[in-house]
Amino acid sequence: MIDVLFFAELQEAVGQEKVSLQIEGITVKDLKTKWLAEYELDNIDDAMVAVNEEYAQEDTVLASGDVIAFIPPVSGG
Amino acid sequence: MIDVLFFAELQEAVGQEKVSLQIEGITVKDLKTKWLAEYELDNIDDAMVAVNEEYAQEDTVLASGDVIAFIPPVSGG
Amino acid sequence: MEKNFWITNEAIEINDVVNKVVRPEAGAVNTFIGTVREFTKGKRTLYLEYQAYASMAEKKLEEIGREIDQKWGDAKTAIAHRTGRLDISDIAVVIAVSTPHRKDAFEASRYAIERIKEMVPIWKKENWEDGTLWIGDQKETKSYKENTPIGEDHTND
Amino acid sequence: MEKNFWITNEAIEINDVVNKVVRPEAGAVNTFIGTVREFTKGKRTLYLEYQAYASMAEKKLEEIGREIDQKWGDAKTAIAHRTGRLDISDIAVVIAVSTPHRKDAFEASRYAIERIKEMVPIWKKENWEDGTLWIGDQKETKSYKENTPIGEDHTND
Repeated sequence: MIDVLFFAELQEAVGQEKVSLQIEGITVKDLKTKWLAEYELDNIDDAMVAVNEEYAQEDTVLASGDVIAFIPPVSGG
Repeated sequence: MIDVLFFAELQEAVGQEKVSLQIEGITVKDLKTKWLAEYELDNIDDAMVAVNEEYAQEDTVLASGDVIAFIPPVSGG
Repeated sequence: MEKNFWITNEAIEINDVVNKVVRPEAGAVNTFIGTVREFTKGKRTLYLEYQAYASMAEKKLEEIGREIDQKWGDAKTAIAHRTGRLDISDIAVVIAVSTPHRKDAFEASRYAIERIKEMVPIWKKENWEDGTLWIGDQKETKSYKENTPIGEDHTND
Repeated sequence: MEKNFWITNEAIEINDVVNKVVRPEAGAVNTFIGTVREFTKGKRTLYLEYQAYASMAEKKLEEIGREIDQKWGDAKTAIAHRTGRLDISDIAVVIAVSTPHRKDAFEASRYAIERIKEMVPIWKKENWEDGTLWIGDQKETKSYKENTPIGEDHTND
Protein backbone atom coordinates (compact mmCIF):
# COMPACT_ATOMS: atom_id res chain seq x y z
CA MET A 1 0.00 0.00 0.00
CA ILE A 2 1.11 3.54 -0.69
CA ASP A 3 -0.20 6.85 0.61
CA VAL A 4 -0.67 9.71 -1.81
CA LEU A 5 -0.82 13.24 -0.36
CA PHE A 6 -2.35 16.28 -2.05
CA PHE A 7 -1.90 19.95 -1.19
CA ALA A 8 -3.30 23.32 -2.12
CA GLU A 9 -5.38 23.29 -5.31
CA LEU A 10 -4.79 19.59 -5.84
CA GLN A 11 -6.18 18.84 -2.40
CA GLU A 12 -9.26 20.85 -3.19
CA ALA A 13 -9.66 19.11 -6.56
CA VAL A 14 -9.31 15.64 -5.05
CA GLY A 15 -11.46 16.58 -2.09
CA GLN A 16 -9.15 14.96 0.42
CA GLU A 17 -5.64 15.24 1.80
CA LYS A 18 -4.71 11.62 1.40
CA VAL A 19 -5.56 8.66 -0.80
CA SER A 20 -4.31 5.18 0.07
CA LEU A 21 -3.82 2.75 -2.79
CA GLN A 22 -3.12 -0.99 -2.72
CA ILE A 23 -0.33 -0.83 -5.27
CA GLU A 24 3.44 -1.08 -5.44
CA GLY A 25 6.19 -1.49 -8.00
CA ILE A 26 4.81 1.17 -10.31
CA THR A 27 6.47 4.45 -11.25
CA VAL A 28 5.32 7.90 -10.23
CA LYS A 29 4.39 8.46 -13.86
CA ASP A 30 2.18 5.37 -13.85
CA LEU A 31 0.58 6.52 -10.63
CA LYS A 32 -0.33 9.82 -12.25
CA THR A 33 -1.50 8.55 -15.60
CA LYS A 34 -3.28 5.41 -14.50
CA TRP A 35 -4.27 5.41 -10.86
CA LEU A 36 -5.03 9.08 -10.46
CA ALA A 37 -6.62 9.65 -13.87
CA GLU A 38 -10.11 9.40 -12.40
CA TYR A 39 -9.57 12.62 -10.46
CA GLU A 40 -8.93 14.59 -13.65
CA LEU A 41 -6.24 16.71 -12.04
CA ASP A 42 -5.41 19.12 -14.81
CA ASN A 43 -2.56 20.70 -12.90
CA ILE A 44 -0.86 17.58 -11.63
CA ASP A 45 1.88 17.86 -14.23
CA ASP A 46 2.82 21.26 -12.80
CA ALA A 47 3.42 19.66 -9.43
CA MET A 48 6.72 18.40 -8.14
CA VAL A 49 6.73 14.95 -6.62
CA ALA A 50 8.12 13.93 -3.25
CA VAL A 51 8.62 10.36 -2.20
CA ASN A 52 9.05 9.96 1.55
CA GLU A 53 9.60 13.72 1.88
CA GLU A 54 12.34 14.01 -0.72
CA TYR A 55 11.86 15.38 -4.19
CA ALA A 56 11.84 12.56 -6.71
CA GLN A 57 11.69 11.98 -10.45
CA GLU A 58 8.78 10.60 -12.43
CA ASP A 59 10.55 7.32 -13.08
CA THR A 60 10.96 6.55 -9.38
CA VAL A 61 9.51 3.13 -8.61
CA LEU A 62 7.21 3.11 -5.61
CA ALA A 63 7.47 0.51 -2.87
CA SER A 64 4.88 -0.53 -0.36
CA GLY A 65 4.85 1.92 2.55
CA ASP A 66 6.02 4.86 0.47
CA VAL A 67 4.39 8.21 0.95
CA ILE A 68 4.02 10.10 -2.31
CA ALA A 69 3.20 13.79 -2.24
CA PHE A 70 2.24 16.00 -5.13
CA ILE A 71 3.67 19.45 -4.50
CA PRO A 72 2.04 22.18 -6.56
CA PRO A 73 4.20 25.25 -7.20
CA VAL A 74 5.07 26.49 -3.73
CA SER A 75 4.29 29.97 -2.47
CA GLY A 76 5.60 30.19 1.07
CA GLY A 77 7.42 33.19 2.51
CA MET B 1 30.70 82.33 23.51
CA ILE B 2 30.98 78.97 21.81
CA ASP B 3 30.76 75.47 23.23
CA VAL B 4 33.26 72.87 22.08
CA LEU B 5 32.33 69.20 22.55
CA PHE B 6 34.73 66.27 22.65
CA PHE B 7 34.01 62.58 22.31
CA ALA B 8 35.74 59.24 22.64
CA GLU B 9 39.53 59.48 22.81
CA LEU B 10 39.45 63.26 22.45
CA GLN B 11 37.20 63.55 25.47
CA GLU B 12 39.59 61.44 27.48
CA ALA B 13 42.55 63.51 26.28
CA VAL B 14 40.86 66.79 27.16
CA GLY B 15 39.52 65.42 30.40
CA GLN B 16 36.07 66.87 29.88
CA GLU B 17 33.09 66.67 27.55
CA LYS B 18 32.72 70.36 26.96
CA VAL B 19 34.85 73.49 26.89
CA SER B 20 33.23 76.93 26.64
CA LEU B 21 35.27 79.68 25.05
CA GLN B 22 34.59 83.43 24.89
CA ILE B 23 35.33 83.72 21.18
CA GLU B 24 33.52 84.23 17.91
CA GLY B 25 34.26 85.09 14.32
CA ILE B 26 37.12 82.64 14.03
CA THR B 27 37.29 79.60 11.78
CA VAL B 28 37.22 75.98 12.88
CA LYS B 29 40.83 75.77 11.78
CA ASP B 30 41.77 78.70 14.03
CA LEU B 31 39.93 77.09 16.88
CA LYS B 32 41.98 73.93 16.48
CA THR B 33 45.38 75.49 15.91
CA LYS B 34 45.15 78.38 18.37
CA TRP B 35 42.55 77.89 21.03
CA LEU B 36 42.84 74.16 21.49
CA ALA B 37 46.59 73.91 21.05
CA GLU B 38 47.14 73.77 24.80
CA TYR B 39 45.42 70.38 24.96
CA GLU B 40 47.95 68.83 22.58
CA LEU B 41 45.30 66.72 20.87
CA ASP B 42 47.41 64.68 18.48
CA ASN B 43 44.40 63.09 16.82
CA ILE B 44 42.25 66.16 16.39
CA ASP B 45 43.06 66.34 12.69
CA ASP B 46 41.58 62.87 12.24
CA ALA B 47 38.29 64.13 13.61
CA MET B 48 35.40 65.42 11.60
CA VAL B 49 33.88 68.68 12.74
CA ALA B 50 30.23 69.39 13.38
CA VAL B 51 28.84 72.87 13.89
CA ASN B 52 25.38 72.85 15.46
CA GLU B 53 25.07 69.13 14.75
CA GLU B 54 25.87 69.30 11.06
CA TYR B 55 29.18 68.30 9.54
CA ALA B 56 31.17 71.39 8.59
CA GLN B 57 34.40 72.37 6.90
CA GLU B 58 37.50 73.77 8.54
CA ASP B 59 36.93 77.22 7.04
CA THR B 60 33.52 77.59 8.68
CA VAL B 61 33.38 80.81 10.68
CA LEU B 62 32.01 80.35 14.15
CA ALA B 63 29.37 82.62 15.61
CA SER B 64 28.47 83.20 19.21
CA GLY B 65 26.16 80.48 20.45
CA ASP B 66 27.54 77.86 18.07
CA VAL B 67 28.20 74.36 19.34
CA ILE B 68 31.28 72.84 17.77
CA ALA B 69 31.88 69.11 18.12
CA PHE B 70 34.99 67.18 17.22
CA ILE B 71 33.94 63.79 15.93
CA PRO B 72 36.71 61.19 15.95
CA PRO B 73 36.33 58.37 13.43
CA VAL B 74 33.00 56.81 14.32
CA SER B 75 32.55 53.16 15.24
CA GLY B 76 28.86 52.60 15.89
CA GLY B 77 26.89 49.61 14.74
CA MET C 1 11.29 24.81 21.81
CA GLU C 2 14.28 22.80 20.70
CA LYS C 3 14.00 23.01 16.93
CA ASN C 4 15.65 25.76 14.89
CA PHE C 5 13.33 25.16 11.92
CA TRP C 6 9.66 24.87 12.48
CA ILE C 7 6.17 25.18 11.05
CA THR C 8 3.55 26.51 13.43
CA ASN C 9 -0.10 27.34 13.45
CA GLU C 10 0.47 30.01 16.10
CA ALA C 11 1.73 33.59 15.86
CA ILE C 12 5.51 33.71 15.50
CA GLU C 13 7.46 35.69 18.07
CA ILE C 14 10.44 37.32 16.38
CA ASN C 15 12.51 36.99 19.54
CA ASP C 16 11.97 33.22 19.62
CA VAL C 17 13.70 32.97 16.25
CA VAL C 18 16.44 35.53 16.88
CA ASN C 19 17.31 34.04 20.27
CA LYS C 20 18.18 30.75 18.59
CA VAL C 21 21.03 32.32 16.66
CA VAL C 22 22.50 34.95 19.01
CA ARG C 23 25.90 33.71 20.20
CA PRO C 24 29.27 35.08 21.34
CA GLU C 25 30.89 34.35 17.97
CA ALA C 26 28.35 36.50 16.12
CA GLY C 27 28.50 40.24 15.61
CA ALA C 28 25.63 40.40 13.17
CA VAL C 29 22.14 38.96 12.94
CA ASN C 30 20.05 39.52 9.86
CA THR C 31 16.35 38.90 10.16
CA PHE C 32 13.86 38.63 7.35
CA ILE C 33 10.22 38.94 8.31
CA GLY C 34 7.54 38.27 5.74
CA THR C 35 4.23 39.98 6.52
CA VAL C 36 0.86 39.88 4.81
CA ARG C 37 0.59 42.79 2.39
CA GLU C 38 -2.81 44.32 1.76
CA PHE C 39 -2.42 45.31 -1.89
CA THR C 40 -0.69 43.42 -4.67
CA LYS C 41 -0.81 44.97 -8.10
CA GLY C 42 -3.80 47.05 -7.03
CA LYS C 43 -5.80 44.07 -5.79
CA ARG C 44 -6.83 44.04 -2.15
CA THR C 45 -6.09 40.99 -0.04
CA LEU C 46 -8.53 40.35 2.81
CA TYR C 47 -6.51 37.57 4.38
CA LEU C 48 -4.27 34.66 3.44
CA GLU C 49 -4.41 30.99 4.26
CA TYR C 50 -1.14 29.12 4.45
CA GLN C 51 -0.93 25.36 4.14
CA ALA C 52 2.23 23.29 4.57
CA TYR C 53 3.39 19.74 4.17
CA ALA C 54 4.72 20.35 7.64
CA SER C 55 7.04 17.40 8.21
CA MET C 56 8.70 17.78 4.82
CA ALA C 57 8.77 21.58 5.08
CA GLU C 58 10.68 21.40 8.36
CA LYS C 59 13.19 19.04 6.75
CA LYS C 60 13.59 21.40 3.81
CA LEU C 61 14.08 24.39 6.10
CA GLU C 62 16.78 22.42 7.90
CA GLU C 63 18.32 21.68 4.53
CA ILE C 64 18.45 25.40 3.80
CA GLY C 65 20.27 25.84 7.11
CA ARG C 66 22.83 23.26 6.04
CA GLU C 67 23.24 24.90 2.65
CA ILE C 68 23.94 28.20 4.41
CA ASP C 69 26.51 26.51 6.64
CA GLN C 70 28.29 25.20 3.60
CA LYS C 71 28.17 28.43 1.65
CA TRP C 72 29.03 30.91 4.41
CA GLY C 73 30.98 28.89 6.92
CA ASP C 74 30.36 30.21 10.39
CA ALA C 75 26.61 30.90 10.22
CA LYS C 76 23.73 29.88 12.46
CA THR C 77 20.22 29.88 11.03
CA ALA C 78 16.71 29.61 12.43
CA ILE C 79 13.47 29.78 10.47
CA ALA C 80 9.82 29.68 11.53
CA HIS C 81 6.91 29.63 9.10
CA ARG C 82 3.30 30.00 10.07
CA THR C 83 0.26 28.18 8.66
CA GLY C 84 -3.46 28.80 8.88
CA ARG C 85 -5.30 32.06 8.46
CA LEU C 86 -3.21 35.24 8.48
CA ASP C 87 -4.59 38.75 8.46
CA ILE C 88 -3.00 41.86 7.01
CA SER C 89 0.39 42.60 8.62
CA ASP C 90 0.54 39.22 10.34
CA ILE C 91 3.92 37.54 10.22
CA ALA C 92 4.13 34.58 7.84
CA VAL C 93 7.83 33.81 8.13
CA VAL C 94 10.80 34.82 10.25
CA ILE C 95 14.35 34.01 9.20
CA ALA C 96 17.34 34.82 11.41
CA VAL C 97 20.96 34.23 10.49
CA SER C 98 23.90 35.13 12.71
CA THR C 99 27.45 35.42 11.45
CA PRO C 100 30.65 36.97 12.76
CA HIS C 101 30.47 39.76 10.15
CA ARG C 102 27.48 41.50 8.64
CA LYS C 103 27.97 40.89 4.94
CA ASP C 104 27.47 37.15 5.36
CA ALA C 105 24.37 37.60 7.51
CA PHE C 106 22.68 39.71 4.83
CA GLU C 107 23.60 37.35 2.02
CA ALA C 108 22.62 34.19 3.86
CA SER C 109 19.29 35.58 5.00
CA ARG C 110 18.47 36.62 1.46
CA TYR C 111 19.47 33.18 0.24
CA ALA C 112 17.15 31.57 2.78
CA ILE C 113 14.02 33.41 1.66
CA GLU C 114 14.78 32.75 -2.01
CA ARG C 115 15.20 29.04 -1.31
CA ILE C 116 11.99 28.93 0.71
CA LYS C 117 10.12 30.35 -2.25
CA GLU C 118 11.71 27.81 -4.54
CA MET C 119 11.38 24.53 -2.78
CA VAL C 120 9.79 24.42 0.65
CA PRO C 121 6.33 22.81 0.46
CA ILE C 122 4.22 25.69 1.72
CA TRP C 123 1.34 27.31 -0.14
CA LYS C 124 -0.67 30.43 0.29
CA LYS C 125 -4.24 30.97 -0.75
CA GLU C 126 -5.23 34.52 -1.54
CA ASN C 127 -8.60 35.62 -0.30
CA TRP C 128 -9.72 38.70 -2.19
CA GLU C 129 -13.05 40.47 -2.11
CA ASP C 130 -14.06 38.71 -5.29
CA GLY C 131 -12.59 35.26 -4.95
CA THR C 132 -9.78 33.00 -3.84
CA LEU C 133 -6.75 31.45 -5.46
CA TRP C 134 -3.94 29.16 -4.42
CA ILE C 135 -0.80 31.04 -5.40
CA GLY C 136 2.09 29.31 -7.07
CA ASP C 137 3.49 30.93 -10.12
CA GLN C 138 6.69 29.04 -10.72
CA LYS C 139 5.25 27.75 -13.92
CA GLU C 140 5.26 31.23 -15.36
CA THR C 141 8.32 32.67 -13.69
CA LYS C 142 10.84 29.91 -13.21
CA SER C 143 12.35 26.99 -15.00
CA TYR C 144 11.61 23.51 -13.81
CA LYS C 145 13.79 20.63 -14.74
CA GLU C 146 12.05 17.31 -14.47
CA ASN C 147 9.72 18.65 -11.81
CA THR C 148 12.35 19.23 -9.18
CA PRO C 149 12.95 22.75 -7.96
CA ILE C 150 15.67 24.79 -9.58
CA GLY C 151 16.10 28.33 -10.75
CA GLU C 152 15.09 31.63 -9.27
CA ASP C 153 11.66 32.79 -8.33
CA HIS C 154 10.17 36.18 -8.90
CA THR C 155 7.27 36.26 -6.51
CA ASN C 156 6.46 39.36 -4.66
CA ASP C 157 7.37 39.55 -1.03
CA MET D 1 7.86 55.95 22.14
CA GLU D 2 7.16 58.32 19.27
CA LYS D 3 10.53 58.51 17.59
CA ASN D 4 11.59 56.11 14.84
CA PHE D 5 15.29 56.88 15.38
CA TRP D 6 16.70 56.89 18.84
CA ILE D 7 19.73 56.51 21.05
CA THR D 8 19.14 54.76 24.34
CA ASN D 9 21.06 53.70 27.39
CA GLU D 10 18.68 50.79 27.95
CA ALA D 11 18.46 47.37 26.36
CA ILE D 12 16.81 47.52 22.93
CA GLU D 13 13.74 45.39 22.35
CA ILE D 14 13.74 44.14 18.75
CA ASN D 15 9.95 44.25 18.64
CA ASP D 16 9.93 47.95 19.55
CA VAL D 17 11.91 48.68 16.40
CA VAL D 18 10.11 46.25 14.10
CA ASN D 19 6.67 47.40 15.24
CA LYS D 20 7.43 50.90 14.00
CA VAL D 21 7.72 49.73 10.41
CA VAL D 22 5.12 46.96 10.06
CA ARG D 23 2.26 48.28 7.91
CA PRO D 24 -0.36 47.00 5.45
CA GLU D 25 1.63 48.20 2.43
CA ALA D 26 4.66 46.12 3.43
CA GLY D 27 5.25 42.49 2.61
CA ALA D 28 8.83 42.41 3.82
CA VAL D 29 10.74 43.63 6.85
CA ASN D 30 14.48 43.30 7.00
CA THR D 31 16.10 43.65 10.37
CA PHE D 32 19.77 44.05 11.10
CA ILE D 33 20.85 43.42 14.66
CA GLY D 34 24.39 44.20 15.72
CA THR D 35 25.54 42.22 18.73
CA VAL D 36 28.74 42.30 20.78
CA ARG D 37 31.12 39.68 19.44
CA GLU D 38 33.52 38.01 21.85
CA PHE D 39 36.48 37.44 19.56
CA THR D 40 37.84 39.75 16.87
CA LYS D 41 40.95 38.61 15.06
CA GLY D 42 41.69 36.23 17.91
CA LYS D 43 41.48 38.92 20.59
CA ARG D 44 38.92 38.47 23.33
CA THR D 45 36.54 41.30 24.12
CA LEU D 46 35.34 41.47 27.73
CA TYR D 47 32.78 44.19 27.09
CA LEU D 48 32.25 47.31 25.03
CA GLU D 49 31.38 50.85 25.96
CA TYR D 50 29.40 52.88 23.47
CA GLN D 51 29.30 56.66 23.57
CA ALA D 52 27.19 58.87 21.32
CA TYR D 53 26.69 62.49 20.53
CA ALA D 54 23.09 61.59 21.08
CA SER D 55 21.21 64.61 19.72
CA MET D 56 23.27 64.70 16.54
CA ALA D 57 23.26 60.92 16.20
CA GLU D 58 19.46 60.85 16.24
CA LYS D 59 19.40 63.51 13.55
CA LYS D 60 21.84 61.54 11.45
CA LEU D 61 19.83 58.35 11.86
CA GLU D 62 16.77 60.27 10.69
CA GLU D 63 18.80 61.49 7.75
CA ILE D 64 19.60 57.87 6.84
CA GLY D 65 15.86 57.19 6.93
CA ARG D 66 15.27 60.03 4.47
CA GLU D 67 18.07 58.80 2.22
CA ILE D 68 16.41 55.38 2.16
CA ASP D 69 13.07 56.97 1.28
CA GLN D 70 14.67 58.71 -1.65
CA LYS D 71 16.59 55.72 -2.89
CA TRP D 72 13.96 53.01 -2.50
CA GLY D 73 10.67 54.85 -2.65
CA ASP D 74 8.11 53.11 -0.50
CA ALA D 75 10.24 52.22 2.53
CA LYS D 76 9.76 52.80 6.23
CA THR D 77 12.79 52.74 8.51
CA ALA D 78 13.39 52.63 12.26
CA ILE D 79 16.75 52.48 14.01
CA ALA D 80 17.72 52.23 17.67
CA HIS D 81 21.30 52.36 18.94
CA ARG D 82 22.37 51.66 22.46
CA THR D 83 25.01 53.43 24.54
CA GLY D 84 26.80 52.55 27.77
CA ARG D 85 28.33 49.26 28.75
CA LEU D 86 27.41 46.23 26.62
CA ASP D 87 28.37 42.67 27.41
CA ILE D 88 28.99 39.84 24.96
CA SER D 89 25.90 39.14 22.80
CA ASP D 90 24.13 42.32 23.93
CA ILE D 91 22.39 44.21 21.17
CA ALA D 92 24.13 47.42 20.10
CA VAL D 93 21.93 48.39 17.18
CA VAL D 94 18.64 47.33 15.61
CA ILE D 95 17.64 48.48 12.14
CA ALA D 96 14.26 47.63 10.62
CA VAL D 97 13.14 48.53 7.12
CA SER D 98 9.79 47.58 5.65
CA THR D 99 9.03 47.66 1.93
CA PRO D 100 6.37 46.17 -0.30
CA HIS D 101 8.87 43.67 -1.79
CA ARG D 102 11.80 41.94 -0.20
CA LYS D 103 14.68 42.99 -2.44
CA ASP D 104 14.35 46.61 -1.37
CA ALA D 105 14.15 45.73 2.32
CA PHE D 106 17.43 43.83 2.16
CA GLU D 107 19.20 46.54 0.22
CA ALA D 108 17.95 49.42 2.34
CA SER D 109 18.78 47.68 5.61
CA ARG D 110 22.29 47.00 4.39
CA TYR D 111 22.59 50.60 3.29
CA ALA D 112 21.53 51.79 6.75
CA ILE D 113 24.22 49.89 8.64
CA GLU D 114 26.91 51.00 6.20
CA ARG D 115 25.87 54.62 6.62
CA ILE D 116 25.79 54.32 10.41
CA LYS D 117 29.36 53.11 10.33
CA GLU D 118 30.34 55.99 8.08
CA MET D 119 28.80 59.02 9.63
CA VAL D 120 26.70 58.67 12.75
CA PRO D 121 28.55 60.06 15.79
CA ILE D 122 28.73 56.94 17.92
CA TRP D 123 31.91 55.35 19.24
CA LYS D 124 32.79 52.07 20.82
CA LYS D 125 35.56 51.44 23.29
CA GLU D 126 36.97 47.96 23.33
CA ASN D 127 37.71 46.51 26.73
CA TRP D 128 40.10 43.59 26.39
CA GLU D 129 41.85 41.60 29.07
CA ASP D 130 44.99 43.66 28.51
CA GLY D 131 43.72 47.13 27.82
CA THR D 132 41.18 49.42 26.22
CA LEU D 133 40.89 51.34 22.98
CA TRP D 134 38.41 53.66 21.36
CA ILE D 135 37.76 52.10 17.98
CA GLY D 136 37.56 54.20 14.84
CA ASP D 137 39.53 53.02 11.92
CA GLN D 138 38.26 55.20 9.11
CA LYS D 139 41.67 56.74 8.86
CA GLU D 140 43.13 53.47 7.74
CA THR D 141 40.27 52.01 5.79
CA LYS D 142 38.33 54.82 4.20
CA SER D 143 38.88 58.03 2.32
CA TYR D 144 37.99 61.29 3.95
CA LYS D 145 37.46 64.38 1.93
CA GLU D 146 37.98 67.53 3.94
CA ASN D 147 37.01 65.75 7.14
CA THR D 148 33.42 65.04 6.17
CA PRO D 149 32.29 61.47 5.88
CA ILE D 150 32.39 59.79 2.52
CA GLY D 151 33.42 56.42 1.19
CA GLU D 152 32.89 52.93 2.45
CA ASP D 153 33.91 51.46 5.73
CA HIS D 154 35.42 48.09 6.35
CA THR D 155 34.86 47.51 10.02
CA ASN D 156 33.90 44.19 11.29
CA ASP D 157 30.36 43.65 12.32
